[in-house]
Amino acid sequence: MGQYQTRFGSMADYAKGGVAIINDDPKNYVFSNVFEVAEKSAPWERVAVAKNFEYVIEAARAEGTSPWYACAHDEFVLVMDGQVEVHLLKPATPLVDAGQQGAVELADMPDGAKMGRLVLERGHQGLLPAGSAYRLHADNVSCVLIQTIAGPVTVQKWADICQS
Amino acid sequence: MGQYQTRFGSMADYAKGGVAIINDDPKNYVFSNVFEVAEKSAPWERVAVAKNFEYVIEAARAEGTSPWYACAHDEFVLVMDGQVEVHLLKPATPLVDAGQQGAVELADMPDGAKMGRLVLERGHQGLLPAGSAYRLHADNVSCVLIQTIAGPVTVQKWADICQS
Amino acid sequence: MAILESATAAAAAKPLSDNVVTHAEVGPIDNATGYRTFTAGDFHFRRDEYFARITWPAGGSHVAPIDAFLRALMRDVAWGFFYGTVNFDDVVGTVNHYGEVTLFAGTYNDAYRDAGRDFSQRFPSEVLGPLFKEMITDWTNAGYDPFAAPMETGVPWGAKNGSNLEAVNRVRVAARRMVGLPGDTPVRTDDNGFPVNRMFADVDQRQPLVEAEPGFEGEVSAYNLFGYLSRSDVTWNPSVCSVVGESLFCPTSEEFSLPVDHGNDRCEWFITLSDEIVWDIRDKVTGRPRAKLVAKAGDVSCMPADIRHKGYADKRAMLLVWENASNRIPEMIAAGEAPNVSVTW
Amino acid sequence: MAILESATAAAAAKPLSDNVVTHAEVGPIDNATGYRTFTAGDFHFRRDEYFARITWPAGGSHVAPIDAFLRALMRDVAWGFFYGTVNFDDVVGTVNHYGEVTLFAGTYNDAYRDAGRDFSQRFPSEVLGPLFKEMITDWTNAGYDPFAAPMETGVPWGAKNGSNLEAVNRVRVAARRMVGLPGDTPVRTDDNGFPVNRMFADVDQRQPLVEAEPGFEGEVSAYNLFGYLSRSDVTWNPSVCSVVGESLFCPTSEEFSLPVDHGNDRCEWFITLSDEIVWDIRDKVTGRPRAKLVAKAGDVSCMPADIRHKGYADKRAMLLVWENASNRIPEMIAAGEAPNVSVTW
Ligand SMILES: [Fe+3]
Ligand SMILES: [Fe+3]
Repeated sequence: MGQYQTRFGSMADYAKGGVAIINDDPKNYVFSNVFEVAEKSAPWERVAVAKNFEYVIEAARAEGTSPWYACAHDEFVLVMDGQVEVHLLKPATPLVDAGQQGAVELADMPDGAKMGRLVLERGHQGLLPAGSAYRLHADNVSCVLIQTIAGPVTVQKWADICQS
Repeated sequence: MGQYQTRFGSMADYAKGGVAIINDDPKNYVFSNVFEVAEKSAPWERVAVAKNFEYVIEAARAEGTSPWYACAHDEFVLVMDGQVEVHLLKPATPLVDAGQQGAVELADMPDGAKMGRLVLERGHQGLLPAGSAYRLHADNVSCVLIQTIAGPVTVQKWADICQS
Repeated sequence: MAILESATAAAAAKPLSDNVVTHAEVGPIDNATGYRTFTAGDFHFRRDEYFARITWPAGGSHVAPIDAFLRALMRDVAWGFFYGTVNFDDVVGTVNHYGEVTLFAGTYNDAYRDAGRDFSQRFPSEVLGPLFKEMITDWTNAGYDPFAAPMETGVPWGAKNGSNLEAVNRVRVAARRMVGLPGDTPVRTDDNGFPVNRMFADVDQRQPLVEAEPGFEGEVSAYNLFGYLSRSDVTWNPSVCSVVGESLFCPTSEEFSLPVDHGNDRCEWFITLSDEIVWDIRDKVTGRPRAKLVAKAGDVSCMPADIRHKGYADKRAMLLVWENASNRIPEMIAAGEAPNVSVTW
Repeated sequence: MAILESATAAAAAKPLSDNVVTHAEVGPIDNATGYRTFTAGDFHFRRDEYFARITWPAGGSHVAPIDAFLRALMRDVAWGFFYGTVNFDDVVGTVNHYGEVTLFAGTYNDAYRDAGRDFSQRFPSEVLGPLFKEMITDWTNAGYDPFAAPMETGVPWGAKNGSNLEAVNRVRVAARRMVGLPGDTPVRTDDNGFPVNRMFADVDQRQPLVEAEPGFEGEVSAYNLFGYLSRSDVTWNPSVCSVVGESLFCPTSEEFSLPVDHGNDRCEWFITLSDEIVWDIRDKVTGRPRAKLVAKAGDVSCMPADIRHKGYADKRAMLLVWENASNRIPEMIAAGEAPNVSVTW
C-alpha cells in the first residue's frame, strides 16, 4: 500500500477488458486490444483499430525491418511495447501527391537526404513528418500505434479483432 | 458567516414551503403547516395534521385555558411556539374506558389527586400520561403539537389545510 | 432507527421462505488495498481507494463512490434495514421483509428491469445484517465517520488505514416511552458526550419547568426536545423520542444529503421542526422523478408508500420523522390492502 | 479540451439563431454564505455550504452537491462546452452548438421530458461561457481544486472562504503539431512545475533518443508521452498532444470519476494506455443504462454518438481520447448524416 504499480500492457502480458451489455449491441463499441491485434498480425501489417471518417489509428506488430513508407501528411508513431527505431529521409523528389491520404508503401529505399533517427521505447511518441519517407525497425517483437489517415496500407479486419 | 441562525417558525413569522409537481398529484403529500393551521383554528381545536391508520398528530392553537381532557393512553405535547402550562391530575375513578382511543373532553375538572405541573416553552416535549386528566393554558397565543390517537376531539379538515 | 424490537422478534420466529439464500462469507484481505472482500449469495463486494465494486451473476456489475456507499451502508446497518426499500443509489439496495431481507441490483431501476438485467436474492436478516456490519467495520478508516456531516469528519478515500469502531458501533437510541423519563433514554448534555452542534449554537438549552407532586415523579415529565436535537452527533439517523403504541416520534438532525433514497413500504410523515429541507421524490419502482418538496419550519408532509425520497439541507435542520411501526402493516402490504396515502379528502 | 480554435472562430462568425437568449447577470453577494448568485436567461444559480441550487420557470428546481457540481462546471468552462452534451448530472447540463450553447434542465431525462417538465434556453457561447467562468471563480474556495483528484485537494464545503484563481484559471494545453516540437507545447518537468504524480512514481521518465541531421532539428522529434502524462496535475481533462489534420490525440490522466456524463455528438474513441477504467454507458437522450465497459491497458473502444459515458478509475490511469474536430461534422449531425458508430462490419 502506498506503492502504486502502473499496469502497462505488453504483447507478452496483457489483460483484455470488454463490454457487458445491459441493453445494446456490443458491436457498437468496436472493442479490441492493440496487443492482441499485434500478436495476431503479420509483421508491419498496419491494422486499423480505430476509425473516425477518414482518420484512423493503426496498430502494428513491429518485428524486424519495415518497408519504406512515404506520406503527404504528418503521422505519429507511439510505441506501446518494446523498442522501435525510426529512420527518416527527405526524398529528393516528392514520392506521393500532395492530396494523397495515408501512408504509401515504397518498393525500395528512395533517394534523398538523411533526416535523422529516433529510438523509441514504451510510451514514446515520434513525429513522422509530412513529405518524408520512413522505415521502422524492431530487434524484438514490439507493438506500435500510428495516428494517420486511412490509406493504401491500412488493413481493416474489424470482424477479426472486435468483440461482437 | 460562521454564525448560524436556526430558523424555527412561529405563528407570527413562518414561511411555508410546498410541493412542486413533476408528475404527481400534490394531494398525495398532504402538505400543510402547523403555524398556519393554528393561526386559522379556534383556540384548543385539535386539528389533525398527520394521520397514519388510527394514529394522529394534532396541531392546536393554544390560547387561554383549554377544557379538561382525559385519555386512556399516553399522549405527548410539543410546544412549537410560545409558552404552555400543563396541569395534570390523577382521577379518583377512571374517566374513560381502557380501550378508548384518543382524548376525551371533560365537562369539568374531575375529582382526583394533583399530579403536577409542566411549564413548556418552544421545543419542549411533555408527557400526558395514560389514565390522567390534563388541562393546558397559554397566556399568549401559542402553538402545540399532540402525538395521540384519533378520537372524539380530533378535528379532520384536510381540504382546508392542505395543498391541492 | 425506528423499528420496534417486537416486530423483529415476531418476524424472526417465522419459518424461512423457500427461496432464501443463507450463504455469506468474509473474504481475505486484498494485498493492494488492505480491505476485505464480502460475499452474500451470488453478490460480491470489493472496495478500493475510491469505490465499492459490486458484481452479480451474468456479468452484472456496479461501481459506487465509496463515500456515498459507506454513508448508505452505515444507515442500512444501523437501522436494521429500516422500513421498506433502502436504495444505496439507483442500482443497489435492500428491501426489508422483517426477518428476511432482499438484496437487489437494478430491481428498482426501470432500465435494468426492462432489459431483464435486474438481479436479487433474499437472505435471513440475521445472515445479511452481520455481514454488512463487518463490511462497514472493515471499510471505514480511522478518522472517517459515515454518520457525520461532511464538514465534521475526514475523508473516506485511500487504502486501508485503521478503523473507527466508535463511529460504526454507535448504539441506536430508542426511547421506550419518552426521553428523560426515569430509566429511559437520558437527555443529552456536554457531560455525557453530546456537545451542541456548531450549527445549533443559538438553540435555547434551558429545560422546562417540571413540578411533580410526591409519588408522581415518574410520570410528570418533560424535556427540551429542540435542545436534545441540537446535540445530536449524527445526521439523517432518526431515533425514537416518544411512543404512543406503535406511533413513533423519530426526530433527527439533517445536514448535507440523506445518504439513501428511502422507499418506505408504508406512509411516513415529516414535520420540519427547524430550517429547511428539500426533498427529491421519485417513483419507488421505476425511479422516475415525481415531485420536489420544499419543507420549512412547521411544514407537514406525508411521504406516500409508492415513492422514494432523498433530502437535502445546507443548514443543519431538525426533522421529526413520524413512523407507524405496526406489525399488521407488512401483512396489509402483502395483501395489497395498505393505502398509498394515509389521508384522502 | 480538444476543440480546435478554428471551429470556434468559424462558428462565432455565424449570425445568432432567432431564439437565442443574451441575458446573463452576476448577482450580489449573499449575506449568509458570501457567494454570488448568477442568472442566465431564466435560469438562476445559487450556492450555499453544500449545494448548488438551480431554478427555472414554472417551479423547476434542482439541488446538486457542490463538489460534483464544481467538478462538472470546471470541465464545461475549461473545455469551452466541449463536444455535444455535457451532463453535470441527470438533470442539468449544456449542449454545444459551436458558437451557441443550450443550457438545459431535464431535457435529457426521460421522466422530466415525458412529464413536460424539461426546460432549456440557447445562448451565445460568449454570453454563457464568461458567466460560467465567473461562477466557478466565485464558488471555488481557497484550498479546493475542482480539477484535482479527491485525495489531492481540500474540500469544497462551507461558506465563502478565499479563492483558488490558479486552479480555475489553468490554461488549456493544446499542441499545434506535437508536444516537444520547437515552439509547440513543452514537455513537462519538475522544473516547469509538473512533478510526477504519486500514483505514477514507477513510470519511466527517460526521453527517447533523437538524432537529427543538421537542418532537420525541427522535424526529427519525439518525446516520452507516458512520462508527460505521469506529470499531469489534473484529472479527466484531455489535452491535445498530436494533430493529423482534424484528428486529435487528447490523452489525459484519470482518477476517481469523470465529473460529467459526456454525450458526444460524434463518435469518440478511447485507448486505455495504462491501468483500468470502467465506463457506465447510458442512452444519450433518455439516460437509461445501456452497457458497462471495462477497459484495460491496450483496450480500444468507440463511444457511439447516441450514448453518454461516465468513467471510474481507482488507480490513476492514462487514457488516450481520440477526437475528430472536423467542422463538417456538426452540419452532418444537423442533417442526420453522421453515423452513430464510425465502424460497421
Ligand atoms: Fe424515509
Ligand atoms: Fe467523452
